[in-house]
Amino acid sequence: MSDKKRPMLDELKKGPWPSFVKQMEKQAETSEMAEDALNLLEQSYNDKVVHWKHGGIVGVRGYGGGVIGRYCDMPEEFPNVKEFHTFRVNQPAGWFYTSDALRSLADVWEKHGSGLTNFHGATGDVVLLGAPTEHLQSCFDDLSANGWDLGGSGSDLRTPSCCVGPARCSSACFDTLDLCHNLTNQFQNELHRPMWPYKFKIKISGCANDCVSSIARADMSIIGTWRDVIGIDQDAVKDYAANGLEIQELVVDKCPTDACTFDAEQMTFNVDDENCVRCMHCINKMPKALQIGKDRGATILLGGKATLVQSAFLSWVIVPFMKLEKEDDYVELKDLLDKMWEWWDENGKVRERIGELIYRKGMRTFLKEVGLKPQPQMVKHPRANPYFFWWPEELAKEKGEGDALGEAAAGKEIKNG
Amino acid sequence: MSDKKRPMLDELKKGPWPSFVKQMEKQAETSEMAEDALNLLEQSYNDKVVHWKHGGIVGVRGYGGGVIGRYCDMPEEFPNVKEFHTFRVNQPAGWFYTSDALRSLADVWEKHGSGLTNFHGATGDVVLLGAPTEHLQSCFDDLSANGWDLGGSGSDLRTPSCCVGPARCSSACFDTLDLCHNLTNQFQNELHRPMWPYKFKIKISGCANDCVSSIARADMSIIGTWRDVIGIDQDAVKDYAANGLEIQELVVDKCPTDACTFDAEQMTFNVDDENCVRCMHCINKMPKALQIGKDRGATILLGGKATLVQSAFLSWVIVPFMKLEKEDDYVELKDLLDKMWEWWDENGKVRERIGELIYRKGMRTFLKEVGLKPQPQMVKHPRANPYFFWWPEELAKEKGEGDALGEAAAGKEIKNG
Amino acid sequence: MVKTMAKTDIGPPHYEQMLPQIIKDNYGKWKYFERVKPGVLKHVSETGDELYTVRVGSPRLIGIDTLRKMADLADKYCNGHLRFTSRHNIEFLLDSSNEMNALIGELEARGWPIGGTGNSLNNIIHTQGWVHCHSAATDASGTVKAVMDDLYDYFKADDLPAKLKISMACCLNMCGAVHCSDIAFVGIHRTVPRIDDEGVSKNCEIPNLIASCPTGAIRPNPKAKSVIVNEEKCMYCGNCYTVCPSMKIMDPENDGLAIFVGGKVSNSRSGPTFSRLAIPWLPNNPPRWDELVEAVRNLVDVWIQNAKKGERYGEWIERIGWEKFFEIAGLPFTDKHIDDFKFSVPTFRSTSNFKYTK
Amino acid sequence: MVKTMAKTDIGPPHYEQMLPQIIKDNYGKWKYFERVKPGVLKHVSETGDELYTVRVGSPRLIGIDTLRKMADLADKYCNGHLRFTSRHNIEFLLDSSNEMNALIGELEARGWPIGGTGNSLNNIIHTQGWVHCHSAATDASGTVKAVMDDLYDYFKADDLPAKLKISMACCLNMCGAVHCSDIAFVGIHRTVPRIDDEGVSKNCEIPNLIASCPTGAIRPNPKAKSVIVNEEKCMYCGNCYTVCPSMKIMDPENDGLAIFVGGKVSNSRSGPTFSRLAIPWLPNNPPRWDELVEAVRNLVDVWIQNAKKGERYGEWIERIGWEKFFEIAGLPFTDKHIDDFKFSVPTFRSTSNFKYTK
Ligand code: SRM
Ligand code: SRM
Ligand code: SRM
Ligand code: SRM
Ligand code: SF4
Ligand code: SF4
Ligand code: SF4
Ligand code: SF4
Ligand code: SF4
Ligand code: SF4
Ligand code: SF4
Ligand code: SF4
Repeated sequence: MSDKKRPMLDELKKGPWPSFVKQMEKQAETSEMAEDALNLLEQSYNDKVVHWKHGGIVGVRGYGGGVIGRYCDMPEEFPNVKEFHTFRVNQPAGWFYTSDALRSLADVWEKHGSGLTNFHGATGDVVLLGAPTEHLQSCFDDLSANGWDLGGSGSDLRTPSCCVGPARCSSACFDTLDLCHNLTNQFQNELHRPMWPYKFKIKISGCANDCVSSIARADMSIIGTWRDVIGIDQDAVKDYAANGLEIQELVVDKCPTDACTFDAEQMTFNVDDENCVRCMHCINKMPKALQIGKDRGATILLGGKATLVQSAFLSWVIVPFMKLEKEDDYVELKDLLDKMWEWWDENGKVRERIGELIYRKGMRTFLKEVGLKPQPQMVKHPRANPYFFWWPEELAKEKGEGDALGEAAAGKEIKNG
Repeated sequence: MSDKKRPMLDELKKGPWPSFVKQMEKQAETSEMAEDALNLLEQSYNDKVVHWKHGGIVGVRGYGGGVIGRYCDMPEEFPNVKEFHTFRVNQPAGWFYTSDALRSLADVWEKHGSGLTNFHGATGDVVLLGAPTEHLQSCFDDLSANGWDLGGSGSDLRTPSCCVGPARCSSACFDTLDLCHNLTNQFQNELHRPMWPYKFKIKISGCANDCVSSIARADMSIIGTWRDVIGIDQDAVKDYAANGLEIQELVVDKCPTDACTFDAEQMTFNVDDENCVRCMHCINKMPKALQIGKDRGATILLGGKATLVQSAFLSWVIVPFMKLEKEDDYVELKDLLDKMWEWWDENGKVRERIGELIYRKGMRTFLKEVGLKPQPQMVKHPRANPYFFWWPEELAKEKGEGDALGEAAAGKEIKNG
Repeated sequence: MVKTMAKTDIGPPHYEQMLPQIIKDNYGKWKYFERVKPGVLKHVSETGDELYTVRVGSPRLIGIDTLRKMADLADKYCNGHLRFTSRHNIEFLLDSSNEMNALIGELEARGWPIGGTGNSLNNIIHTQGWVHCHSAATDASGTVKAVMDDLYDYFKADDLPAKLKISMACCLNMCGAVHCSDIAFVGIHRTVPRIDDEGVSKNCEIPNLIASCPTGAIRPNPKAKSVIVNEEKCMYCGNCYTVCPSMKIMDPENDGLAIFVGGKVSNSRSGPTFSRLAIPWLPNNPPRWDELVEAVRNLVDVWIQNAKKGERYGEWIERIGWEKFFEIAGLPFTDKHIDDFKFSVPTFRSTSNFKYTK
Repeated sequence: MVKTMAKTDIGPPHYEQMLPQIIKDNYGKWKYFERVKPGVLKHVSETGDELYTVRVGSPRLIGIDTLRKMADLADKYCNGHLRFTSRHNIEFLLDSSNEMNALIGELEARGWPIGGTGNSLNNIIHTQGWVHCHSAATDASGTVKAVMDDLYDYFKADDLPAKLKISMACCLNMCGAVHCSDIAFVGIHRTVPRIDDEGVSKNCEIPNLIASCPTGAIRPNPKAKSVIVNEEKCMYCGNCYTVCPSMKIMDPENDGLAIFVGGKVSNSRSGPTFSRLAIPWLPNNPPRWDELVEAVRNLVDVWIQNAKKGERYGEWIERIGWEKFFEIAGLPFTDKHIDDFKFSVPTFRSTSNFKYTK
């Protein structure tokens, strides 16, 4: 181990919050990579600039993604992080682990990498931070031998993730873990071999609380909901009231559609289910008294992504309600995914997310291509401008020029006619 | 008079609402132009298509606008409306008339035109519908001799208009009629000689009720408001309550910022003026009890326009509060108009409204050019994207390349550097 | 023979010359107003003066004969003064209520309706249509007359949930404040312009023509010194036709009307909002446009039946949600309703909060 | 020597293997939960079983040594199971409360904070920063550590007005859910990329490079087989650098951090909303980013002092209005705050309804 001084990083060992510097130093006791990672970071702290270069293409046999290449721009000074690639290891659905599973990862990573990790990456993977090129294949081999596989990177399906759902939550409207696992396995090829215009993310939340931020962070957001009524245990309501919960102020007054009421005299709570939008708020506030409905499924939303290029998009509703039963193997959802991907793959430009493609091409084109019916739930409100299109079959043909008009509306370019 | 049958239009003589067909027929008794206008309209009703052509450039000496050229596409069949141009005559502010003023217009129009009019056009002018080319100059001469002048058309300032304001309304926060008249006279040249990229409209409302739809229909919307407090006559409040006005439900609950309260016991009404946004709602509902503040002026908004091309825009706040006193001759406002027009004139493309130019160039550029300070009142909320620009003087210069960077930020194109 | 040059730039007559004495006396001194009955307002001044306004519905397209008759009535009842409103109604201004009913009697006898104040149907703002504009996809005066005949009673009474502002425009230039109305009907095209190459090359400025297209559907056709329209991108706005007459867009069978709802202009309570597409197309069916009349009537009725007191059209819809509006109004929701222009994305529903509909 | 090919596409381990027995027994049967104290949740099943969760704050960047220690604790207290949350905390799952305090004691003794549940400051979501990403305009772990040290008490208590979700991203790619957080800080550039023509011509696909620019600032420079940047249009997003390493955008003196506020993700009450610009720039000031820490602290404090119970950051601002927020938070409002990108127009205030500020 080198004895370089790191006065900057030393400052970050202070303070009550667990220190990543201490984590790195601990690994640096046994790993020269970790040591140089620290030294390089100190260099960045001094220079106020990053010292990593664009990663070249690195990887393991049979995979187009799952490893992020990373090279240091001062390889002479920091030879042990000259190559410092990361693995994205597909987490188990819901981020549950046995202690042995964790140890198996630790052992592989001790052998091949820096010993540094992220539990987890923002997409959901286990991120193993920093291995040299020559270790990539052997590291993967050991991971695989221990039952681990890689997650996504590049222009592919990214590792799906899901909330804790039925494993620990009374609000789960379907089995988020099972769906996540099922989709991940169904689409191994899409996950491992980049071939699309850009990345595609799926995130799965069991209810409208959206504990995996799917609407903001996934191209497809799957959000649990129900079609019938909220269950009410009036005795439990009374308990909440008796225990001082301000039901009128903190629950009823905050209902987005004035769909619930509290009778302060009778101490009863009621929901006008037809006007309830299942936002979860009242249930959140009185989990003992209120239960999600029994006719359960999910709302499917599409198009979410971060800022670049067109602006951040929040996924929008494309299927208001879909049943998601384990027994059906989620065929309806998978069919939809296949159709969407096909359309996007054919029409998308390089680095164009599916939401951006829909923005460019128009929702009507998308809906038609994937066979979805337009529904008012898809919009906050209808268009304000009068710039809408007609399909050829919707128009009356003019005498004579009927066919030309038809062709025209079908999308051909005509000159004068 | 011809004896053409008009079975279609006859149908529109039926029914309780005053019939424009009857109006036209009345004029047709004495005007062949009106008669042919009817016949041509019947033709359109049969063909379901308009029979007017694009107007060529017609006009009167010394003016670039004010007359809209119009030619019929079936001149042989309808010779009397072969040429059917309209005059836009500048209305008196607030649309008040003496009976003699009306008669003078009627007389001129009897002499030179079809006898058909619109009181008024959507911009606010008196519209005199249909005169042949050879009458244009003489008609104008007679109008002028009677004290009338033309309104705007083409790429010029359009006829400003204003609400009835202090002439009949207790909500007027400044003298809308005086301002309208003053601006119209100040900018006669801008009104009559098109020379801008496109049209520019000014509409003036005495309060937030916006009875001339200025925010939707004018490039510059001037809306009266105040800076102090709403006046309250508690006795009158009690009267309203006693007369059955549901103050809590219909007034208080609809206040957009929860700024007013009603004490049902004491029957008193109170306003938290700091949080009142002067939306007028409570005053509208209880005009006898509530009065607009005393420190009055206007909010200036910019950019409103109809749908084409970029979408309809609603004017947005550019000056939260401006005093508008007759005594000052509105210099601040006029200065602002001059600066804006200059910037728009220099930078706007053909047929680009000022709002569209601001959209294209960015508000920051506009504000800087016209010397307005950015204020939070200008936005509903700040930007969500991180795509903001810096001015050269806001940046630290890098050693060595400082000047290049400075130049760069100043808007020059640099190649590699 | 050259006449002496008429004076230019004299500007409009000064409004003060036009004001009745009672208004001059009380200018800026009005204290409050009351709605006496539908069509009649009473304004009370600090001075104690009372002004009575009688509002008369007008088709806006009026002849000078009517103008003179109104002038006569103004002389008879109002010391020779009257005004027009921003929605093209006529207002008679009386300095006492004495002769008010006589005036109203004369007006009604001649078929002029009194109303349009308070929570009534206001006069329909509209445009030129086939009467005068070259650009019109439908007629303005005719459609408005047909609709006003049908909704006449709502102009005469003032017990609607709130004000009802209907507007009409005959093409996408939208010369009325159509884009922010409770209900708006608009003439639209549905087929692409037919290009007359010769006309384009002779009479039109091609760069302006290309720039006029909101969707970038027009590109040069250098061979023909004309342009080409990409049919897939054209949504028939007709702006190219405004710029260049050789881009004919009229199509009798396919032109028609679209209806938008839920906009407003005033800042009262909430700020101005756009009207939004309710019905993408109804046929042009002169002379009385039955489909249009029925559709508007239905839209008015569902609002009256469902809105709470004080709720403008759009406020009602915002409360119940657009999805419920489509259900209650019995309107099909189509791909046309989903925005696909410049600012589309923020109109999409980015939340799982919505109501189910049948 | 070629080893036998490792198995590919085996997918992740099945989650069922990872679940503790109590969760297997009660899977899908949870009835309700209670917040026992900050950092401790109790979930009760229909079967009567009770599950105790202890949530532990994590810096996310952890070494395998820590991983093994946590595994040991899981063995000792939780039958060999634990989980991580979507915000990168560690959760120990106990099937009774008996040994809960012992576990908590051990954790705290080793410096691991318990908290982050209910109305607390949740763990800060963050990204790689200078630790691993080539694109970072600032460090992630360091800035987060500095801020979390300062706000530590809010992680350990749960009496904030509502949940407080802070996120961090080190460049505009925004790999955290930064764009919808109560408070977000983001590494930004402020100067234009410096073009290495040779590198561009050798290593970059020029059409992709051009397409990468959100504002269309890049155009070809055919002579140099490279590109030119229109400085007036470039807003330093760095997307060109992502696509092409020869467009260096780093600038130590001018890079820094911007702060956005008021976003949320859940659909609870209202749907997800974007965070919006509060502070356009703070300097990169390692190692402890004092300006950033102070600014975040101030933003948190004004919310705590002014929000009503139950109001998320953005809900508070929506109630008082953004103009008041700037006043109360003492933040200057600049031209940077006014949107000028694609969807700008709908963010402008198109109403005269606003509050005055000093
Ligand atoms: C590791 C991770 C951040 C972390 O510290 O957790 C990450 C790291 C990178 N992201 Fe990311 N992204 C990570 C989650 C995200 C997320 C959040 C999410 O998935 O929930 C987003 C926002 C959501 C989204 O997808 O829009 C995200 C949006 C981006 C973008 C912008 C994409 C866009 O369309 O706007 C880029 C740029 C790109 O793809 O070229 C990007 C690119 C990158 C690259 C590959 C840098 C690049 O320019 O090539 C980073 C590699 C860093 C490194 O050296 O390790 N990363 N990236 C996350 C993946 C770990 C994992 O697999 O679990
Ligand atoms: C007469 C009038 C309609 C009416 O029946 O009242 C009218 C009639 C025409 N308007 Fe208009 N506009 C009239 C008020 C409006 C308004 C409303 C307003 O001013 O409050 C608007 C919407 C507000 C706005 O300006 O955005 C309006 C938006 C347009 C537009 C679209 C402009 C845009 O930027 O979107 C055009 C197209 C153009 O300018 O080429 C247009 C163009 C036209 C033309 C000149 C047709 C054309 O394409 O060249 C029409 C001439 C009709 C004729 O033959 O008489 N007219 N026009 C109104 C003027 C009368 C007056 O002076 O009082
Ligand atoms: C005469 C006129 C102004 C003028 O200069 O011509 C006028 C006059 C009055 N308006 Fe208005 N408004 C007039 C057009 C408008 C418009 C513009 C329009 O309709 O195109 C608006 C905005 C329309 C919109 O919001 O879509 C308008 C929004 C209001 C409002 C706010 C309504 C609301 O949304 O709550 C009020 C307040 C009220 O009525 O409570 C108001 C109130 C009034 C009062 C009560 C003001 C007063 O104290 O005198 C006047 C009598 C109202 C009535 O009809 O009962 N006036 N008013 C206009 C009559 C038009 C007509 O013939 O029907
Ligand atoms: C463990 C976790 C899910 C997981 O699979 O990992 C989770 C678990 C729970 N969430 Fe969550 N949420 C988790 C991330 C989220 C996220 C995503 C995020 O933070 O990035 C959100 C959306 C964030 C947002 O809105 O910006 C989220 C929004 C909610 C809400 C709605 C909050 C609101 O705006 O009103 C609730 C309801 C509540 O707390 O009343 C909720 C409620 C819950 C409950 C009470 C559900 C239950 O019945 O068990 C769980 C305990 C909450 C607590 O911490 O007090 N959970 N929850 C995540 C813990 C993250 C952490 O370590 O802090
Ligand atoms: S999203 Fe809903 S189901 Fe999933 S953990 Fe959160 S509250 Fe539970
Ligand atoms: S779930 Fe939401 S919308 Fe439904 S009643 Fe409860 S608070 Fe209201
Ligand atoms: S805008 Fe205000 S001041 Fe003008 S007429 Fe309407 S209510 Fe009166
Ligand atoms: S004017 Fe509007 S904002 Fe002000 S108190 Fe009255 S209702 Fe509220
Ligand atoms: S809306 Fe169109 S057709 Fe009607 S008057 Fe205006 S420009 Fe002419
Ligand atoms: S009608 Fe409109 S969309 Fe179609 S080509 Fe002409 S300008 Fe473009
Ligand atoms: S936010 Fe930017 S710098 Fe940070 S990890 Fe993501 S791509 Fe890299
Ligand atoms: S930094 Fe962003 S805005 Fe500037 S040239 Fe590169 S891609 Fe375009």
